[in-house]
Amino acid sequence: MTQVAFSLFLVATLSVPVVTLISRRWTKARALPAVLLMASLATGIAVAGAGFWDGQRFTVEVSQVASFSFALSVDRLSAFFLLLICSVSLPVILYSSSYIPRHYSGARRDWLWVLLPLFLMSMVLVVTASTAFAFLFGWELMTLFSAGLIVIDGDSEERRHNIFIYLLMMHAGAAAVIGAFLLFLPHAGNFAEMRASATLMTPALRTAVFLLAFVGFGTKAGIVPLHLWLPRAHPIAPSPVSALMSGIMLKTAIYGLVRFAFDFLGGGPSWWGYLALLAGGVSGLLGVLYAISEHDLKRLLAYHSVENIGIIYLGLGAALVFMANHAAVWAALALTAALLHCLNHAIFKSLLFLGAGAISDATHTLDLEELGGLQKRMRLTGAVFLIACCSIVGLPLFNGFVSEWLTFRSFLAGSELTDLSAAIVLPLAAGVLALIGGLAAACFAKVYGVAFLGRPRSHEAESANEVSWPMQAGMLLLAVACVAIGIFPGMVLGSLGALTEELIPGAALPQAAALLSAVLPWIALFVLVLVAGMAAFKRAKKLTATWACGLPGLDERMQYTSIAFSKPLRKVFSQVYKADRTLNVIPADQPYFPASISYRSVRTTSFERLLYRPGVDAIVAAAYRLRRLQTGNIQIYLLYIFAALIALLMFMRWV
Amino acid sequence: MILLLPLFIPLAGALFVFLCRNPRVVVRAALTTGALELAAIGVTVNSIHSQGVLTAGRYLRADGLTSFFLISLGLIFALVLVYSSGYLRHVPEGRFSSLRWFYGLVFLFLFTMVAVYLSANLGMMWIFVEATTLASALLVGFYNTEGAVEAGWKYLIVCTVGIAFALFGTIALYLAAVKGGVSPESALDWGTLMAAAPGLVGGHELLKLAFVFVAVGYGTKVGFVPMHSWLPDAHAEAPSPISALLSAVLLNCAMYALLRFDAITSRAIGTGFSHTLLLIFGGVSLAVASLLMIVQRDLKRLLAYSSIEHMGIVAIGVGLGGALGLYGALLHTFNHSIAKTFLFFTAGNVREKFGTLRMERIRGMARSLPWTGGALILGALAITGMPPFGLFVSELLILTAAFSTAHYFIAVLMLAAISVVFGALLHHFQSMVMGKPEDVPVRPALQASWFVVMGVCVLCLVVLGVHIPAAFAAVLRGAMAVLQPAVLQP
Amino acid sequence: MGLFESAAARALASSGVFLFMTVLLIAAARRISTCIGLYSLQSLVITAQIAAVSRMHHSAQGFAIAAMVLTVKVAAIPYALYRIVEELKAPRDVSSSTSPSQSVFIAAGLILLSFFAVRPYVGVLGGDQAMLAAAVALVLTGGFLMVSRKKALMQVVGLLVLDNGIFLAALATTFGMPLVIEIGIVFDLLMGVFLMGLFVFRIRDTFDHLDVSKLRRLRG
Amino acid sequence: MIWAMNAVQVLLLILLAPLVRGVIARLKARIQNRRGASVWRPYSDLFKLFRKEDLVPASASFVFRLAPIVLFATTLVVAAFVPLLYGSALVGVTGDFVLLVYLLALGRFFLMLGAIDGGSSFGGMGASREALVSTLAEAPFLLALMSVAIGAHTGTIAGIVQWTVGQNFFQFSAVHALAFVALALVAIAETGRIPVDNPTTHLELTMIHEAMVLEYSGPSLALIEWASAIKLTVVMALLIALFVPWGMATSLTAAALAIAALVLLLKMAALVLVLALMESSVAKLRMYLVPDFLGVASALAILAVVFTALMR
Repeated sequence: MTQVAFSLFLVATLSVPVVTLISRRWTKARALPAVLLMASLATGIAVAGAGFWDGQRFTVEVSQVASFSFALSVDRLSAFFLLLICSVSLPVILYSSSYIPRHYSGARRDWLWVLLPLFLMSMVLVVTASTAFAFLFGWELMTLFSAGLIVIDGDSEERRHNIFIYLLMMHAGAAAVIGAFLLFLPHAGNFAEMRASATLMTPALRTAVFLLAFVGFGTKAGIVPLHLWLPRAHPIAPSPVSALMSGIMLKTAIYGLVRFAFDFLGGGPSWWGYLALLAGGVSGLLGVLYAISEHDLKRLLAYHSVENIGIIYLGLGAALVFMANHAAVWAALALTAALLHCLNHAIFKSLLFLGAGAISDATHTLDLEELGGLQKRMRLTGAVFLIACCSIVGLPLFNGFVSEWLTFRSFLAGSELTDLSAAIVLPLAAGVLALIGGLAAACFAKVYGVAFLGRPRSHEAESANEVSWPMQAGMLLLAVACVAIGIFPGMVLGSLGALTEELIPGAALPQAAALLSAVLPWIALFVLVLVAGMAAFKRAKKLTATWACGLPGLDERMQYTSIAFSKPLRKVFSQVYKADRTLNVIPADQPYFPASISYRSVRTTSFERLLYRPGVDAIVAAAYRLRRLQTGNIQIYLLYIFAALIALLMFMRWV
Repeated sequence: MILLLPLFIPLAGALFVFLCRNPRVVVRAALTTGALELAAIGVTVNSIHSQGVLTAGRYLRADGLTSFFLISLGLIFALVLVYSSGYLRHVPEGRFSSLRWFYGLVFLFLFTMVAVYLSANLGMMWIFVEATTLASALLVGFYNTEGAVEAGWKYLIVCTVGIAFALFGTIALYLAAVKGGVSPESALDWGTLMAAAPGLVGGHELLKLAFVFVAVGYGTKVGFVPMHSWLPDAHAEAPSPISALLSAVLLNCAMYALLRFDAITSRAIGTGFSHTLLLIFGGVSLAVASLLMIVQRDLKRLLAYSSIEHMGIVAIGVGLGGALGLYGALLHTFNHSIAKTFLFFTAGNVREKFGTLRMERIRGMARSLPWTGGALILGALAITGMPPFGLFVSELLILTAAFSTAHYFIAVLMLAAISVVFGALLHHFQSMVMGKPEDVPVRPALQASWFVVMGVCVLCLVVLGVHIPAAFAAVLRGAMAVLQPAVLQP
Repeated sequence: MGLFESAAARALASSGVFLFMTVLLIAAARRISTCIGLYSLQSLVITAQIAAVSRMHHSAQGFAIAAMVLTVKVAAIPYALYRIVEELKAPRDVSSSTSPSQSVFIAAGLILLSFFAVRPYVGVLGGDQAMLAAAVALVLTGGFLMVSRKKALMQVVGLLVLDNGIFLAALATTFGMPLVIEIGIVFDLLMGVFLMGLFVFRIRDTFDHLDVSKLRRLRG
Repeated sequence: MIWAMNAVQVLLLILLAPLVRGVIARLKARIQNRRGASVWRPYSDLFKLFRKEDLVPASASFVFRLAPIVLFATTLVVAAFVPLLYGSALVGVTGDFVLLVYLLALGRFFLMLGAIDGGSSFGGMGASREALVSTLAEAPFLLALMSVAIGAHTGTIAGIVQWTVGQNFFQFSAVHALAFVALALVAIAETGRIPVDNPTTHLELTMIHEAMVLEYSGPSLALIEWASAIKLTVVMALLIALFVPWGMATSLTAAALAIAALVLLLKMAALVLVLALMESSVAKLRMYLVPDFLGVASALAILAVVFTALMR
């Protein structure tokens, strides 16, 4: 039954591009692709739900290619990520159904509707594949389609460079993933075989597999220093696509890592965990610190994806450490935290990107310095954006907090371990997470405050209007999800527990997880009552002008800008930014009364310069050196042949 | 006697084309001959699969391997004929460069290649491989420009020298066979040699010597680094259909000869020596070609180097051996042929529209020539082994072989090289397709024939990428059974 | 063993010397036509050897091959090359990158090298060491000519010498291969020379010179 | 019964908070040789403010008026975490220290937003500075609490308190010493007292908290003031409960509770005195010295955590 539904879902999704191309000329059917896609996604949600909550599992054999079989199967883990994909993309598609026609016309609109379903499809392939071949198939396609979606949005030297970096890094990462899969040979047929054979592998081989998977999936997930592509590729995509990429695509990498590290290899030595913790901590801190210094909204959000991936890795790392120390229960807690944070981040990050899309839709800019006062002009967008901000900051009553809290609890539990290093490292990691949380709070106070509160800083912001209803509806759905999970985490925690028990033998979600579900609703109720009460007893309210020390002429330029807001933090963490500043005053001889004054500050710590440049330069240099061997002189060519012959004859004597 | 048909038809076609003067008639005659030849090949392949090994006289022989290569030859050749019918509208009239010369030489070329596939005798095979060089040299120099003449000369000389060594290798093998007790009359007969191979262990040194010379000789024709020097020039300067033929058929033809020798050698003295040699050649070609692709400026030279790279991959597949390696290698020759044909045809369009192949002068095809630009991107994705195209499968097969035989160095080299190639192609093609078109080029409407050809290519590639038809799989297995009687098939 | 046989055997044994001589002379030659003549002479020696060998083995095939080689390599090809040189009306020196004396020394060195090269194989390959050495020497000098002589025609000559070497090797080791094959090989050679001649003319027409080392438009 | 007891504790905290403030102010005045206002002054302030009307900037949105309520609400919830007289609290079993920290963060987050919503430069300035301080304070705050929690093998405040009560005063470990100092430093930053922030200044160069609330008036301001008072008291109570809980009632008898109340009063008095003395003897730090101040706290907190592992 579910199997049939699943096949139906696949077919329906694949049919959308065809429908789009057929109904291209037929103006009445503009909404058709969106509707069809949403319907199939709803089916997908049903299937995934059955798999995730009821634990149904099934397999679909697609085809046999040479010695590879192309098969999809859904177990709880797959079902969870399938649920994540479908349930997050449904609102996004609803949003797009109005966003895309508003911003794209003709061929570009059609291409979007062709590529979007294919992109979703490829991600579904990745999380449901049950053979290496199917997985890699989807994995490569995912990159290609996302790149295609980015390309649609326009063309410039810089964009091209960004897409180039994106594709190249993805390809290299994919190479590592292929390696990770093929190291299982000769048992790399399907996942079951790999799982079985993993126990027979030598430790060295297991480590090799883990490292390859770590690098390969880390590239996709965008952990520092493999994150180079992320802040380049995500911001330049159309907002709904950014939402899908940042919200969902990154999670497929987490899925891959969980598959390998937990499902196949079943954990390993504790340094695996420490590696993940290190990657997580560094990614989290640098991600959020870079985000604070941004004032282009979408770049800022992209860096926050790096940060949240870091938080997820903290959870995964803790889980690995616990497994290495045979603390299955706590491992389950940590893994649950990580997985839940995947879901949460998917929800609020896509909501944030959709919000960014709404802002650019209303004001045609994403530069925070141009915004302000949007809350009064776009009430619902502002409200849901606020919810998303609270969620990503990890404030109680919003979903982000639940997963971070679980992570904290698992860190606390780390102190129970007998292994000294673990007992020191894990609790300290809590400090890192706390710092990340604090920085995120500062960053989003800035984002929401500067963009939505205060007075408008530009005419566009002044004259902004609320966006169309499908866009609002899409965002609203996601916001509701944020609050729902934030207040009633029990909804997902139970089944996630069951999932982790499948992955980690002898695990059971500890009682600690239940505490939150017990207290959060009451706190929520209390706050709600209080707010309602305050609103109820009508306080006399009088509108006045903002106080300007009694002087006239306070204008919006006097407000704190985003740059000004983040200045103290940037000053404290200046080591991270190494900003190089250029201040030019014209005329130079009048520093205090300049005709014009311009100031520019650029962050110079770039991993490109530190890590990637040398390698790339070396390769290109080698290429040019080789090029010189191809002197157009035929006599040299003949010499090469004779030389090759002689060399081989010697080789032959020597063999 | 069926075997005479595919040999006779091209000869007749060539003769007829040479005789008749009217260009329109020439094209029709060419297409007809092509259709006939296709039918003949079909019949041959079919009867091979009904009767196993076909022989005609002492010098003609066809088995599973032959049929596999004949299929790819037939397919590519048909595509090339259809494409050129639309492509060659303006031919520089001159000595040896007119429409009839073109088709006449093409059919001679076809004849020699079919002969290579059908010859039972290694000496005869050598004769026809040499003949392919002679037949195609004039085609390479077809445009009679400075570049064309230079390329033609280099092609002729370098390949002839190389092939001469192959002859020496053949002689050495013959000697070994004779010393091994095979009657001098049939000592170059592949079937006999294959049967007698296990008994040739005595001539161990000699067989090694033979294979070294053959590897260098036919390797020159396959385009192994460092004997590849002729290849970029020839591919870049020849008319696009001919480039396609060279890259997609001729290289396979030489590879086929190498496969035959490799089979005998490995059967006689074990796979150790010959496969190591192939791995070395393959690895070097792969590495060097992939690096050189970064710094190319001419589109067709770029494609030529990619051919070298893919021949390297094929060599690696063969060198890894085993069921997976060989299967992957054979499949890869087929996939590569189609994808490369596709790309060379696209390049032909680019040249026609922009009047140049210098990549830095080509910009903004997405706007000015959407179809060609799209084809370029598709081709790039296919040739870099992206799903859902066939090369993804074959490359993954070869990688699988590498990993399962614990040739980790080769595997890493391959993964790295493929990434470099991906980067290079992406870098070049992106700048050609994207960006602002500098001067909007003249856009004669694309021929219907072009769409047909391209459609067929994409279809084949995608089909092979998602599901290999049973019939084709059977052909592949037949081919492998010929080369590795022992190994069980995947 | 009759008188003829012994004569043939002695001829064979000593013929190597003739070949080495031709090699050295070709290396020393300044004019293309001289080289062609020497090549013709060289082929003649080889023909003699074939005749001798086939006399020793009483094989009719051998004589057929000898006749063919005589017509093609001794007569036809050199004549064709002469014609081309005449037709080209271009400077006729070989324009070598090494001086004649250097060339001779190099050629001598190659001959010695070839002796060392074949020593380990004499056992395996069988056949007369001198002849084998001569064969290898021809191959090496052929290559040397192609690498060092800049004139297009000289590359053809070098190729022909190289081909002679391989042919000789075949003769020295296996007393000739099946007739059909030999015929095919020689036919290929003929066609090859024809085509190369064609290209030589084209080069002259397009570049107004015959210096292949200057054909360097295509590189990288 | 216990439930009622817990409710009483919370009420005490909430209602006595302004008094604590008043006392501190009075003490400081005395130390500085001023007469100072009555200790009941904060109550009358709140009363007055509640009756006034709310002045809202024309440009402000609903966030401006929501912020004080959320701040107040979260502070109340936090108040329900801390045992005062008896070793349990209203949200005892589930009153988790992470939740406590993040509830405070929630309130602060909204206060920052409200400040920015005012649309003046002061609000942004205050919010930005508050962001700096709170960001750097969060990690040591959490780590300090965690080190104690590790010792007590439980995450809930009440649980920790019960455990500590059970301990002997004299095996008071280095961990506690470190954690206490760290938490005390953090508390100063959290509640915005000298030397991190000066609750009495209105000089734009130095003010943080005051700059944020500059735009508020009437009931909103009342809520904010009350909330900050509660926060101060709660943090003090927290310090007492976590580190010197001895004297808390172990049984719910009137006598025990009376003693507990008395002891608590003494402890509070002591703490208040220390605070007053310090505030009138130490000068406020330059803002860019605050990170160093909190850096010390962080270092101590980290040491505390490490010691928990080392001293098992």
